[in-house]
Amino acid sequence: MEILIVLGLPLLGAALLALFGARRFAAELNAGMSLATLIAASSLVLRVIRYGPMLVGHEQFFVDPFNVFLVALTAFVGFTTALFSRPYMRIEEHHGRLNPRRLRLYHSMYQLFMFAMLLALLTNNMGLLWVAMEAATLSTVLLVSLYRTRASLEAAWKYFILCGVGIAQALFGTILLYFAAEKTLGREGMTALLWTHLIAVKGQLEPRVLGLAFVFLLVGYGTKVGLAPLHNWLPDAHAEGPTPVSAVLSGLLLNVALYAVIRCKVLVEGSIGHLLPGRMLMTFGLLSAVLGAFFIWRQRDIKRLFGYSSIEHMGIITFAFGLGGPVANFAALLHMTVHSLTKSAIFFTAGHASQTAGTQQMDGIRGLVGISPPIGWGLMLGSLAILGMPPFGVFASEFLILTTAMREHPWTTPFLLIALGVAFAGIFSRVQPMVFGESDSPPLPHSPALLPVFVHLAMVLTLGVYMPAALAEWYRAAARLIG
Amino acid sequence: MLLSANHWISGLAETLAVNDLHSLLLLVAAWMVLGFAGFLRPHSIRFVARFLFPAGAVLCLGVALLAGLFLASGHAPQLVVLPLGLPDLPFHIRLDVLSAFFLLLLGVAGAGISTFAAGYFRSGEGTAPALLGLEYHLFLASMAMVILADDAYLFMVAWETMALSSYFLVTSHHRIPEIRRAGFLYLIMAHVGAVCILLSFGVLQGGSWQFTFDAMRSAHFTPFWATTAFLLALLGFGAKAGLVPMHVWLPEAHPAAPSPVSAMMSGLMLKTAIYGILRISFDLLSIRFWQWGVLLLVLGLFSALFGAIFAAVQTDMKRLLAYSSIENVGLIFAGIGLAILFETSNMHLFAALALTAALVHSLNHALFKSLLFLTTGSVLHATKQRSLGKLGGLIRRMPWVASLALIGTLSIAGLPPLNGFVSEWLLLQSFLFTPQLPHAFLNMLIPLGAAVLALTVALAAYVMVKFYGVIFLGQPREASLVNAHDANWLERLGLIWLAVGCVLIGAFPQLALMASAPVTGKLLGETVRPGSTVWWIAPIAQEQASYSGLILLAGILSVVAITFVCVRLLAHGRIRRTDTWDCGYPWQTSRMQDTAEGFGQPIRHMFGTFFRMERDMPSASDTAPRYRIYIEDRLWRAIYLPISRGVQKLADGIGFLQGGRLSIYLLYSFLTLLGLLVFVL
Amino acid sequence: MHTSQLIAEVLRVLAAGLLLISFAMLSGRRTQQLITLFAWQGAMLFVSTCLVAYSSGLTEMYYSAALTLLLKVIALPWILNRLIKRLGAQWDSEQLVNVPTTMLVGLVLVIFAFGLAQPISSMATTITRHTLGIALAVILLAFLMMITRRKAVTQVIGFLAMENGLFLAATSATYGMPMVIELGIALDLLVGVFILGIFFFQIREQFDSLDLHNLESLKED
Amino acid sequence: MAIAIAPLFAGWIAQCRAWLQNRSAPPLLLPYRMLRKLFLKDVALATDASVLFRATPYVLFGTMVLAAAIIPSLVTDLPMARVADSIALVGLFATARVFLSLAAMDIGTAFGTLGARREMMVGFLAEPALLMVLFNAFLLYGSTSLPSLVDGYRTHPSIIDPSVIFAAVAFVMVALAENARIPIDNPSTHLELTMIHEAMLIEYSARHLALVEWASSLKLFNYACIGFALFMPWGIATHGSDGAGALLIAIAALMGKLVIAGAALALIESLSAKLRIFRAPEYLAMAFLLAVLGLLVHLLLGA
Repeated sequence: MEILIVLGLPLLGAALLALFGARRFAAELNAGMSLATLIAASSLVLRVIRYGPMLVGHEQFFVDPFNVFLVALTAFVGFTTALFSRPYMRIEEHHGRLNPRRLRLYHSMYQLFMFAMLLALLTNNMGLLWVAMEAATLSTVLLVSLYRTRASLEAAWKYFILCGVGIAQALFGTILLYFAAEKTLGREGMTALLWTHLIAVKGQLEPRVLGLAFVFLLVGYGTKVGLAPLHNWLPDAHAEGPTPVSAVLSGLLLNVALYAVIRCKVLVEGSIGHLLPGRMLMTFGLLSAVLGAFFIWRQRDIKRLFGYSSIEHMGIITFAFGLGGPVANFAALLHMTVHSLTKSAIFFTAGHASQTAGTQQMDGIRGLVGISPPIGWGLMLGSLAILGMPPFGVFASEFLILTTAMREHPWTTPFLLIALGVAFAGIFSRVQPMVFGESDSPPLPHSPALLPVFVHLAMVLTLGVYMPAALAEWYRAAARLIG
Repeated sequence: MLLSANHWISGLAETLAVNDLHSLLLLVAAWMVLGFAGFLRPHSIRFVARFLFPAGAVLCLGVALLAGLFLASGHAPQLVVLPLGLPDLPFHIRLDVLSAFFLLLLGVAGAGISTFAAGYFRSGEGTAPALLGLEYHLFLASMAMVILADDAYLFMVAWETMALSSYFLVTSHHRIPEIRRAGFLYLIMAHVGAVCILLSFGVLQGGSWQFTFDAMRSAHFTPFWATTAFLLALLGFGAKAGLVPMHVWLPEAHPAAPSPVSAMMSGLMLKTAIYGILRISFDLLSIRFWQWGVLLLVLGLFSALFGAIFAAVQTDMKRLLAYSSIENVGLIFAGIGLAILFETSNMHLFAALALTAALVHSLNHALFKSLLFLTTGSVLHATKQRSLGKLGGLIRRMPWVASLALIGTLSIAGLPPLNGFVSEWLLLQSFLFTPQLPHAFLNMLIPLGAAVLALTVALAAYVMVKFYGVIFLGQPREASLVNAHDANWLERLGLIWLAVGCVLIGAFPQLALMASAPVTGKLLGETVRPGSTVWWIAPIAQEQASYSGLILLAGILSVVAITFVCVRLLAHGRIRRTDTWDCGYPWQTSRMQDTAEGFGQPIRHMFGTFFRMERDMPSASDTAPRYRIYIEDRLWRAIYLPISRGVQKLADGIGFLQGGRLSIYLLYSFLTLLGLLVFVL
Repeated sequence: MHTSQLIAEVLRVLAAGLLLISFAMLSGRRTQQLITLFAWQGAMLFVSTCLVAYSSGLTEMYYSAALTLLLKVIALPWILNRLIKRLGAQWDSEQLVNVPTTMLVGLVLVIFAFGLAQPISSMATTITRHTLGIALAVILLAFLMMITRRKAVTQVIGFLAMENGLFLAATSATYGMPMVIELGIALDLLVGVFILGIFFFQIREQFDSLDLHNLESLKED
Repeated sequence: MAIAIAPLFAGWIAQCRAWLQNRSAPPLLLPYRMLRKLFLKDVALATDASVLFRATPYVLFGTMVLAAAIIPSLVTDLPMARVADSIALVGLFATARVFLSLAAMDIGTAFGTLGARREMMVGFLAEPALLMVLFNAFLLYGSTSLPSLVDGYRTHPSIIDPSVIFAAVAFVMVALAENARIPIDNPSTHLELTMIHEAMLIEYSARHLALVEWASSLKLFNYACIGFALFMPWGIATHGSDGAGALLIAIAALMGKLVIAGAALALIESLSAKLRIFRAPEYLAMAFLLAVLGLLVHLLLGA
């Protein structure tokens, strides 16, 4: 039941905002709906904690340890982003970059996007998963092109085409999957697409078909994860879309896409064994991490910078999943969580920073601690967190990943070392002068509402030094699930 | 006398040290509390500096006391597990003799520094007071936690927190670009080093997925893995300790920081790296190889010589001290190397001697280097000058600082009867015994090592004469120096504390030896005897070598006194004050004194190959001649510039991947698809 | 038995036709002509789906066939035609990168696809199983077409052709996906095209041309 | 005892030099008269001389006396002998040197600082060489405390050990350098640009000067005694031998050795010419090298 509510609320919100999106209270409504979703999601979580995994709606929807915490995370970040976007988009409107019509589009699409992601997470049906991913793409395409500037249009176009093509590959993969499963599970009632059934019979599925299917699924969903060399849409979309959108893209969409990839991996591994998919994921991960790091080094635009850092981190997570085993999977899940929290927080601050400076070019942003301490320190701490500085949680996961890699595949550690080092130098050498140093512009009269930023950072910090038992239990269960 | 005191202390310890790990943790927590307490009145320097810092100093004393008692009591290690950290890996905390020794060091030196800092920080300098206090006390606490940590995760967390807090302290004057650059360099070196240490732990956990140090102790390794772990650890800790060639950040960051912070980084933070290398190579790793010892020895001696030479040519007083830190760390590493060398060839007594030398030198360095950095702080406040070329004659303006700095100078120059000499004496002693090693060619090598050591020690004296003479003696080189003021009483108190420490260890080396004896006993199962009687130390054997700081000190003082009295009795004490004899050239000005550059000139002349020099000599006809010299570290160009250039090149090179053409992007994914298909085919 | 034999023959012919059409699209220059080809492809797909439905006696296949007819033969071509008329883009043609080489690459792709699909289709039970290779080939050719195109509209047509290939794969390999999924896919496709339509106009008003060189400003410089 | 003899030794050397340069020799006791004269004068002190400047002479004198008390010039079981071994002794000399150079820099004349710099330069090259010499001795007799060296020598005398010879040569070179003799420095010059030791004393007068001069003659004497203890410890009374008789022998031996040494020193000085200051490092490096060679030779030949 909760599941349906969780899915229904954002859909309702989309409908409402499609009607009233242009009104003054639209932003509040948006936040309100997101809050409601969050509450529903948390009640779902509580229920799962109490009664364990559940399967509803003719087995179409299900919750297991793997997706439940992602649902909670998605709902939470969705809510905080809505909170952040309320004042932010208002200022944008003052600057005349947006008008009420576009705001309506923005709000309804935002809710639709949340719906699509939650659907993708909660569905038990691989076909539905595909549909949801496509829907997520479509809704965000319009969000990315919200400003209607040449740049944003171009970014949105590239995003649409690349992800569309990718998604098409994923569909072919799904078809192959169905083709393989239908032999063992038969056609009646599309059980052959239901994850719960597939996982039960994964041992008997035809290896060759599954191998082929995995390639298409990996390329398809991997494009949305932003794995190099399929990543090219990502920096453009992050840089040109409105900041809240960049935040949810980095913080949530990538996670969901990765979730899809991992679901497929689990299935495929059941039939063709760990070696092949593991190696593929590790290769993609390392490549993305290293490439992302070197791209970071050459950035001038603050949002592009952190877009590339998302690529790098997604690479690290994928690599960890590729490593496999309880520890690495645990670390990867943890990293998914802390990355989305930290990265969205960074995008919040980056958005305010570029708003106050009037440019996204990092040379134009100087001495933020002087202008507005919350922004400055938010950016500094956020960057340090994302760079894996303890006691922030990112360090915890990187600690586990690196030690595991050193143990299992020592040859990968040099690449990781390079990636981390270069990324550190790249990001920090840009952030330091932005935060510190002299600035000619006067201090802000009132500091912007950065509560979400510090809430996120506080959570990341806590995860670094103390992890609630329940959360740890989820992670462990999910890690076991992924195997 | 001392021995009985020792008994008495241990008796007291019995009663007190039962649960002193808990009390230690409380003290550390109290530091954090102090740090955050600053935000009660964030902008009041009086509250933060004059009240919180002294409190921190008291806590330091507490830490030192507890650690000392633990050492004296000879208790078994104490363990605590906190309900924090990763789910499967709660924070393990352990107090054993090794950590106790370094805590002692931390507490003793930290107390002095904090006291000084209380008087040092003025309002309106760099960061807001509250923030400063927070970073400062976080720094202290994290160092203590590094020393106390008993699992890899807590260790790394504390380690990086230490790096982070110190980074913020370094950049507290962040409006100056050079300081930002220094901070950046420091942080990135620290981070890369930390990743190396982390990887080393990754090897050490030996597939047992338990990152506690106990698990690592019990794990067994093939020589290859053990060496890998050791080398990674060496990279990481060497980068923190400023071992050549990972030293480049050190001469940038230490001068950039406010002086108490420089003192802490140089005096205390470097020691955590020493602690780390000891912990890993002697405690966690069950096997060692003599090649490691050779490696450490060579690196250490090279760093020592390198540091001394560069210190001799510096013109910035804090840079000079920073380089001298490199030198001292090098000496310590050499000692550790010798210890490994002896230990692997089953000469545990000599190993203990070498290790003792290293430990005692760490302690001494913590004392006198902090002392000197703090004095530079006072000089900086009094004169606003950091360049040696603009100082001089301060002994008349600031007698307190000058006299205390003299003690520091003498002890860092390794002169009897002060503490610097003690550790260098021990180190030389341990060098003397190396020829009994089984490896023949090592025996050939070691005398050269000893020679380098001797040269370094002598150079250190040269450097320090330059340091002290140019700053405090002679004529003021700038007119502004006449209104330099002496340090305030809090600063004096801190300086005095450290100076007393120097003299005390100089006079009673037994104290230091007794402190380090349990450590060597634990790590090597062998300790050097502090000496048959309390009067002098004879680590190996009475008739082989012995030294008594106390009698030497007393002797010098008494003879001086006697002579003085006699002279007074014999000769009349008439004194005629006259001008300085100008050699018949009355137009001398204070600018004509020998400058810092001039003082370094012989070294430049002799060791010219070590550095890149750019000089512009004024022509003979030049009416307003300016002589400028710019000295650079060759290693910077040899190693670091190429790396950064390479990264830059690569980054430029891969730009085309994001060429902006959609068709190309599609091509990428197409090719990826085909490639993977071929792969599964 | 005899009829099914016949049907199988016809299906093969149709599949071959699809392949031929995608080659034609690969070399086609004028937008108008591409749309027509796309419509023909849809039509063939429709026919083959109907045949499969008949032979397998699955009613839901008829639905999907109808869906194909509506969407791919009637709706999309119509929308696209209106679009390019409104944009005045129906007559504009584009020069391609060296058609013969493209053809050659296409051939290689087809061989590759067949090789890839051979083992799988051998294990399929459907009467259309041999067309799986063709479906894969169609997909890859459409991909190639998207790579070689310079204009937004033609690129989109390539995208739609790829959907055709997917559909063919679905029918040939497994008698089609479950209905819900088919609907979902169809809906997404429709919405996608709709959004594309919006895009075309926005791009037009921003860049006053649908040429893709304009969309090459965002890059690492 | 040593305090009394030292100036005499200095005078003796001066006399020999004079003879060798066939000048009319100054009387043997001239240094004493000199000291007396200086003590009677009253001090001319530069206006801004600090406490350090005035304390230094006493410190110098003190350290030297202490050193003299440590070196077994006559008997090996000295009360102070255990206090400091030879390394500590080197340390003592270093202390003296550092104080002297600091004092020289105190006034802040160009000459003072110049002298200090040169002195330190010579010092930091000579000190390691001296240490190496001591290492040699250690390798031979397995100890760094001079008395046990002497005793060790007594147990197995070996004079023609090559390493000993190397060491001895090195030691002589170091001794020359350290005591401001030709070829490094010239005790009797006041030509500004060449002087080292004198440049540092340039501001001292009267009793301070007296103490400094006395200290430096003591230093010379000490070096001589170290040399004796290391390389020709004949006749020094050890534990075994009983008091008075041995002591007399020892005194006689010491006198003899001093006479010879002084003559030799004077001979060297008048034979060799003073080096340019920049050649000094080479000269000292030579000594250093010799000492290290001594070590290596010893290890190679495995004595």
